[in-house]
Amino acid sequence: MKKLQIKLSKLKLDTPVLPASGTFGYGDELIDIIDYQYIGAIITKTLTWKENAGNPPPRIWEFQNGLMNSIGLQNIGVRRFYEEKLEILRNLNKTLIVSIGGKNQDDIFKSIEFLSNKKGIDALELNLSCPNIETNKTIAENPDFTFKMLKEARRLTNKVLIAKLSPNVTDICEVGLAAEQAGADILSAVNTFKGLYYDWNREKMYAGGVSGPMIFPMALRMVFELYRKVSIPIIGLGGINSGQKALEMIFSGASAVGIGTSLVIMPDLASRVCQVILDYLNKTRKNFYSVIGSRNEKKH
Amino acid sequence: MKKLQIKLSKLKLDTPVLPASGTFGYGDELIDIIDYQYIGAIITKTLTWKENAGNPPPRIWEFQNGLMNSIGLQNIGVRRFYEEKLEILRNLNKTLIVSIGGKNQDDIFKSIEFLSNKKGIDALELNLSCPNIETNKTIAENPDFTFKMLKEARRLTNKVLIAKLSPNVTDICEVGLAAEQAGADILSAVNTFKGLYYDWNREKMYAGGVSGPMIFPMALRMVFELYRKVSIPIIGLGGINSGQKALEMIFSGASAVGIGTSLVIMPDLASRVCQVILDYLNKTRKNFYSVIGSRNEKKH
Amino acid sequence: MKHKKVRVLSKKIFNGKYVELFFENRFDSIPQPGQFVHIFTGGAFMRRPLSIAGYSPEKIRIVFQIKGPGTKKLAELSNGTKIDILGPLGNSFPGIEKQQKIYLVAGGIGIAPILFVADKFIQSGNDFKILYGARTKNDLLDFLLPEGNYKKIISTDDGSAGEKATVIEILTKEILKEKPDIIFSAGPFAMLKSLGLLCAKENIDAYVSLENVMFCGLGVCQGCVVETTLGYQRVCKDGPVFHNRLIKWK
Amino acid sequence: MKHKKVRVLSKKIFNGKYVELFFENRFDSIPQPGQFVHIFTGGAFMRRPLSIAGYSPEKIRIVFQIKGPGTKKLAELSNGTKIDILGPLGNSFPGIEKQQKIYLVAGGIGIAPILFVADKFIQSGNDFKILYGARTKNDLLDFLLPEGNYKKIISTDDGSAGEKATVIEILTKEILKEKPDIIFSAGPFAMLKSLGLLCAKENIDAYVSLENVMFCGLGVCQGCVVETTLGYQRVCKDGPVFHNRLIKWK
Ligand SMILES: Cc1cc2nc3c(=O)[nH]c(=O)nc-3n(C[C@H](O)[C@H](O)[C@H](O)COP(=O)(O)OP(=O)(O)OC[C@H]3O[C@@H](n4cnc5c(N)ncnc54)[C@H](O)[C@@H]3O)c2cc1C
Ligand SMILES: Cc1cc2nc3c(=O)[nH]c(=O)nc-3n(C[C@H](O)[C@H](O)[C@H](O)COP(=O)(O)OP(=O)(O)OC[C@H]3O[C@@H](n4cnc5c(N)ncnc54)[C@H](O)[C@@H]3O)c2cc1C
Ligand SMILES: Cc1cc2nc3c(=O)[nH]c(=O)nc-3n(C[C@H](O)[C@H](O)[C@H](O)COP(=O)(O)O)c2cc1C
Ligand SMILES: Cc1cc2nc3c(=O)[nH]c(=O)nc-3n(C[C@H](O)[C@H](O)[C@H](O)COP(=O)(O)O)c2cc1C
Ligand code: FES
Ligand code: FES
Repeated sequence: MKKLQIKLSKLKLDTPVLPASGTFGYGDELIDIIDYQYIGAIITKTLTWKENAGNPPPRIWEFQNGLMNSIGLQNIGVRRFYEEKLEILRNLNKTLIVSIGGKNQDDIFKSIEFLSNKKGIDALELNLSCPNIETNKTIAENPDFTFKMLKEARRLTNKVLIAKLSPNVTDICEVGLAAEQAGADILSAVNTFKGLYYDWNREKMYAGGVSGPMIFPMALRMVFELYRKVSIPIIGLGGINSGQKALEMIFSGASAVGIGTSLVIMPDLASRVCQVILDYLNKTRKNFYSVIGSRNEKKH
Repeated sequence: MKKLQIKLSKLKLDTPVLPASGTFGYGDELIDIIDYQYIGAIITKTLTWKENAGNPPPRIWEFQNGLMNSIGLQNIGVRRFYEEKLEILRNLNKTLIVSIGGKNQDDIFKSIEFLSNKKGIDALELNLSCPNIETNKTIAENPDFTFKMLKEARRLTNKVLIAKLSPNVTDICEVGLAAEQAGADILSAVNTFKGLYYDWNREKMYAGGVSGPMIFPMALRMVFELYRKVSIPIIGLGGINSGQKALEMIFSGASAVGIGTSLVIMPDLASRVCQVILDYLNKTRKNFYSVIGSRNEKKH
Repeated sequence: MKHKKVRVLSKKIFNGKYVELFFENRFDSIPQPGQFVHIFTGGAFMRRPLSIAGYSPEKIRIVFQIKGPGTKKLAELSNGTKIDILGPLGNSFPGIEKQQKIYLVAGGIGIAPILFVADKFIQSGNDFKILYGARTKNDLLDFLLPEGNYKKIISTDDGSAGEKATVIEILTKEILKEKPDIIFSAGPFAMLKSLGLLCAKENIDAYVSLENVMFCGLGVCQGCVVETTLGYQRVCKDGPVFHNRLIKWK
Repeated sequence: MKHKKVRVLSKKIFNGKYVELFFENRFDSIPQPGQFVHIFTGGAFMRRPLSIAGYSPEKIRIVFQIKGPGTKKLAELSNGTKIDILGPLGNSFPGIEKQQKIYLVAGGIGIAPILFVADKFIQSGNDFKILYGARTKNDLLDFLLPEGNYKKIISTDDGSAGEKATVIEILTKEILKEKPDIIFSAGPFAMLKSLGLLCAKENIDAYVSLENVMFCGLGVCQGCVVETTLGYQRVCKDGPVFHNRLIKWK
């Protein structure tokens, strides 16, 4: 396992395999489900400034090879998180990434400011791309908006800043570059795809975000494109459900991988992915860093 | 079957179930595979001005619930099509839609001009969105570009003009509206999603367009959004593999549906879809037109 | 760890539609009535939650209805196959005092968790009454109930066995005769709602086991919430057992 | 219509890896050696192409190796199950004159279409020689060849049956002895390539049955092309049988 300890920007990760925000609770709830030694860091669900009730149910719809969710960022808010959770998480002795989001920029900035001086938090991931909050364009769908958001965030905190990108864009590189130029340390790509589900019993359309194996080829492509254009490291995620797919993401240009949907369904996936990566490194006698982007090339 | 005869803009369709361009050859090859009475029209693969060799193989990659292709518009070109195929197609006595595309606008305009005065062609579908031809943005990824293309196409032909949109955009409505304003009669949504596949044997990444059931929730969402904004009819396609999914597309706002990938795999799907639509109309005592967009609402 | 691979030990199928299945007990803790397992069936993308319907140190019982792809695949498993489960998950029916008058009310396949409750009460020597309704004779699984000295009232929608009545109609009559202190119930949502409203009116404490589509089953995705007077609560973690007054029935 | 649902009639599995399966002949036309069926297996998203390995008015034979999810699922089918097929598809090996010296050269599971060719030649009274190579004894299916008065040379990579040689090595030797007029061949790409280059050099007409991933199998998607001197040609429609000189071997 030692061999998988890596640095991602300034973050020390026990392994390059991370859970994905929103599928790992506040970070401590899966202690008796997942062996935490195999995950690189803890990542919280997206927190908003104020406690948030989320969307009315139903919130989950199943497909043959993935699912759609419309949780609507239900969470206890940044303050309660600090008061009730941070201490517990700190004691887990893992790198801690806190995901931040919200309906308006001011709230996001308040959250960043509030968390900025709290010990035990190693990085803030800005969820720029949650498609469930606003019906129209989200921050991550617009490079200028993204630039401004990251610029101000950078001013407010010295913590490692991760910009989480949306796949629902014409050109993810534009947005990724904007985040990089504004001072983001790491990109996380991608969030869920906008989808729609028709419920024949309720006779109703439901909108939400699609995740799981069905989005993998699209996510892989986006990480591939990003890697060519940006210089900061990328956490690649979207549909990973095996060690092979994790490696493919890394070949494409990801410096670490995130697993959301499939880690929830198969809690031992993190350990299996670590094993596959280790085996690959041993077999090819390569070190982890040299594998990043090894089937791609920088174009700048 | 009479009940399913509809008008789509000025086109008379035997049923609202259409094949999708590129999966139906030049239109006559599946006579001993599919019962043509169940399809609403014939649609050709995308033709380019000059004969086109297409991309080097491999060209097809399989997923659990869909596939990726990178055919690269292999076709015999507009002239040979006219000389070798049009007569045969005319004799099939079905509405004929010819798909037009190419690497540059001038070639597309030449094709439109050439086909414009040919009898037996009822509509031209402009493939604005083929993601395999240009590595960078395609016409359908830019509303201005789309507007200009359609404007000129409109000037060149009186035939029914269908604009086929790409799903690889931040806001498909912008592009759809641009096409409408420039004079498109019908929108077709959507083409394939940009994807990437890693081949472990060849140790190579392949880029292509993803289709089949895995893209359905995203395609459904896009047709839903489009319907709210545009006034011209929409052919909804992307991942339809059952009568139920076809109906969902129609509920969302499609006036007709296209089936590509799944019709190839299950050649009797068109007849099954027709049957499901008929059963639904009979059971609910509705007429077809009243079902279009019935789980959606116009927002303009 | 609550994540286990366990062997199927035996299986019985009733009327081609209902399945009683035993698998190895490899749980780290003793399961309580009301708790469930979240099973990777292989037949569908997500896991499927199923109530624990009985327990011994050697084996765990589940009882389920074949509904869709997930339960269909489960029903096809042969003995010895390993299945991937998470459990025991969720809260459980509350403990009770000896003297209390208890009704167990089950509708349809809601009998599954109630079987386990009945086991427990027989073991602990509690007295109780079971009201159990199903559609038809062929949907009744009362032969799976433990032997004991309790009262049992069976009803079916079509009268093919027991009384021709819904279990709620039976409950209404029984309450008139003798008001229970507490009710434990499981069944379809519409039935639980009627029961919840009835018990609120009659001022009876009722605990209901709710169902919902579940993604994680572990409390981390917030996917399975129901509306309660405390806001949205997770069926998988805050439930599946809720006090009837907590639920906003609608 | 070439789209049929046909019943599986019988099935044999050899060494857990190879399958001979017969299904109802409901074809509209008489299949020719080299043609294939495109089968919806249920195990994978796309259909799977398999050569027709034999034909009678009542039944069609296929012979295949269990490789991945598609062929695995096919191998599990029980008699009476209906499978969804398209066929007969593709072109076929060309007709030949009686006096010609014919070699049939099969590598591995490439024996499948060759079985059908052999049947035909025995029926038509043509004389021929079969060269058939496989990895090991356990990969040899020569017992599926028809009885007849032809010459048969078996080889295996490990020498566990027949000569220890590749089928190309055997072919090279045989050509030295007696040059055939025409060769019909099927097998892995690398073998066909060697054969193609050899025959080009020796000026022998060879027809090879190529494989490729196929989506439609019907000639409409352009997905299965190979590079030829005529440009890209579709294996499913222009092939699967090609003259060796047509292919750009690389
Ligand atoms: C805590 C809990 C305990 C349960 N215990 C039992 C039990 O002991 N015995 C039993 O027969 N059933 C039980 N259920 C219901 C059981 O989970 C569903 O019948 C099963 O998930 C259906 O899956 P399927 O693939 O067979 O059918 P599907 O086709 O997926 O579903 C059939 C119907 O069940 C609903 N459903 C689908 N997934 C779920 C889900 N995850 N949770 C609830 N409903 C769902 C669907 O909306 C649909 O109406 C329980 C559910 C919960 C939440
Ligand atoms: C015209 C034709 C005739 C064939 N006849 C026979 C036959 O008679 N007997 C036999 O055993 N095999 C035959 N094959 C090969 C057979 O189609 C593949 O072995 C089968 O598709 C593998 O599917 P799978 O799901 O079991 O394995 P997969 O895991 O899908 O594939 C295993 C290997 O086969 C390759 N493959 C996958 N799909 C195809 C495809 N559609 N075409 C070709 N290769 C593919 C893959 O790239 C992989 O290397 C034929 C192929 C063609 C094109
Ligand atoms: C139930 C659910 C809830 C999610 N919630 C969040 C969230 O709160 N914040 C966020 O940035 N992403 C959220 N996501 C997106 C995931 O973090 C991830 O980007 C996406 O699901 C793609 O990865 P996957 O296919 O491995 O799940 C959520 C995903 C799911 C399935
Ligand atoms: C093999 C293949 C070839 C295609 N070729 C074309 C094409 O030439 N022109 C075009 O407009 N769309 C083409 N498409 C896209 C389809 O027409 C359709 O828009 C897309 O596949 C989504 O529908 P589906 O999921 O039903 O296949 C092609 C799709 C496939 C799978
Ligand atoms: S199913 Fe995830 S919180 Fe209940
Ligand atoms: S597989 Fe479609 S053309 Fe051959």
